[in-house]
Amino acid sequence: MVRLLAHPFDPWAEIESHAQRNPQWAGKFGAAAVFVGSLRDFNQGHAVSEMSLEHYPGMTEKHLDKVSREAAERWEILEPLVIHRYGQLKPADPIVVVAVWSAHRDAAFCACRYIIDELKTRAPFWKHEETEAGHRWVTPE
Amino acid sequence: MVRLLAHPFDPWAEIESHAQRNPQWAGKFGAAAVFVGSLRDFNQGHAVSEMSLEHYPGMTEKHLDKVSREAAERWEILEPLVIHRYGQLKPADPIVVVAVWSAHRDAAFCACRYIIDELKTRAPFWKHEETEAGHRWVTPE
Amino acid sequence: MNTIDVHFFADIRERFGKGQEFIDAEGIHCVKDVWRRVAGSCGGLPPVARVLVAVNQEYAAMDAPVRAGDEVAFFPPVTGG
Amino acid sequence: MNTIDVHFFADIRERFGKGQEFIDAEGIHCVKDVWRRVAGSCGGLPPVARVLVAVNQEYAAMDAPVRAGDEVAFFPPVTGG
Repeated sequence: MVRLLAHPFDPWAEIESHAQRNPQWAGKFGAAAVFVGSLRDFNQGHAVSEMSLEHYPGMTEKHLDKVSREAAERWEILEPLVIHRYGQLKPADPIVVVAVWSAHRDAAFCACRYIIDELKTRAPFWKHEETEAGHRWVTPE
Repeated sequence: MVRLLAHPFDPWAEIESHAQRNPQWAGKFGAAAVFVGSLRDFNQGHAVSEMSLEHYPGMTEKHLDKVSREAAERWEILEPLVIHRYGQLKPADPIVVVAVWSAHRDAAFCACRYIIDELKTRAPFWKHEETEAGHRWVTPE
Repeated sequence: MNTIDVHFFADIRERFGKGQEFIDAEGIHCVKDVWRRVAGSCGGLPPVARVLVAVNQEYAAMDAPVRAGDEVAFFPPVTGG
Repeated sequence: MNTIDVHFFADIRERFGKGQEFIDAEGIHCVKDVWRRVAGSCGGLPPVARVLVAVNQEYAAMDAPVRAGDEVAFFPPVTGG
């Protein structure tokens, strides 16, 4: 399941409700691997006071759906949960959640890592920071 | 922080309270990598109705503290959270949580994986299952 | 529909001063044709080598074919997650 | 304190029929001596190669030194997590 949110969210509560929405999963998975990315108050040499996240509506969902499907083809996993913020963010706000459930931990870890890596390098999001030194578009590290 | 629990627990709520107990962390980490292991209702060919987890009090805590410290020496991370159940468990009960916060995702993932792998292969826990075919000590796969 | 729907994002959107432009498909064969057409009206663009392209919301190369009705997007390297 | 505190876990505990035993440190030099002493009173033990050992709550080998006051534990391969 892929969700894009314009408002702050609680990653751990979202993970819990996703598992509860799938009661047939109970007892079937032995492993959950989760990545949560959040906004640091310091980046590439400057204090960050605010960030806005632009994205490409339509392409973003397509891309994240595709990456989730690819992960489910490569590893034996249940349907991943991918949530990503857009719009205005404050430091410490969660930006992204990737949660993967599986019978086994190696599949869960590998699929989680695959999805977040593909998301970071290919999903059409762009960060624009307000820093003590002015505003700037973030460039990939 | 290492905790051993004799009662069922909510892994996501525990992770959230750990971060809340460390308000000075807010905005300092950009990544959290989490592993949650839970009891499947099927293992090594048999339906499992109940499990008891025996451990070596004292050595378990020492071992998990040491592994957490080693992870913090190898990767730039904040203090990991490790929670492990013992005693009587039912299918779908969470068994273990490893949560690692870091400025960067690679450190968070690697440290999380290191801790759970060391825990699985070295921490003195032993699983005893009740299955449809009787009870048995679980052997490593 | 004899137009191509062109989108710009992030600093490229800012340089163009708009997020979207419809262009006439006449004379357009590939992405590079679209870029030349829209860039004509804009100074100070980043080097083409740093521009990413999507055609109909899938990544594409500068020489990928484009025809009337397509959606073409230009954007800088992505920084999500 | 002239004794050694010996612990058993999991199936090894079950075979010994107890989780703990104190033995006289007299004549004990290494883990293997401890094992021989306690195993003497017990049939049907797993082969030594499958038994893991901790001395004072740290993993140790069968030939690790042991003296009075030490805590020695015998257990099967672990299955936590």
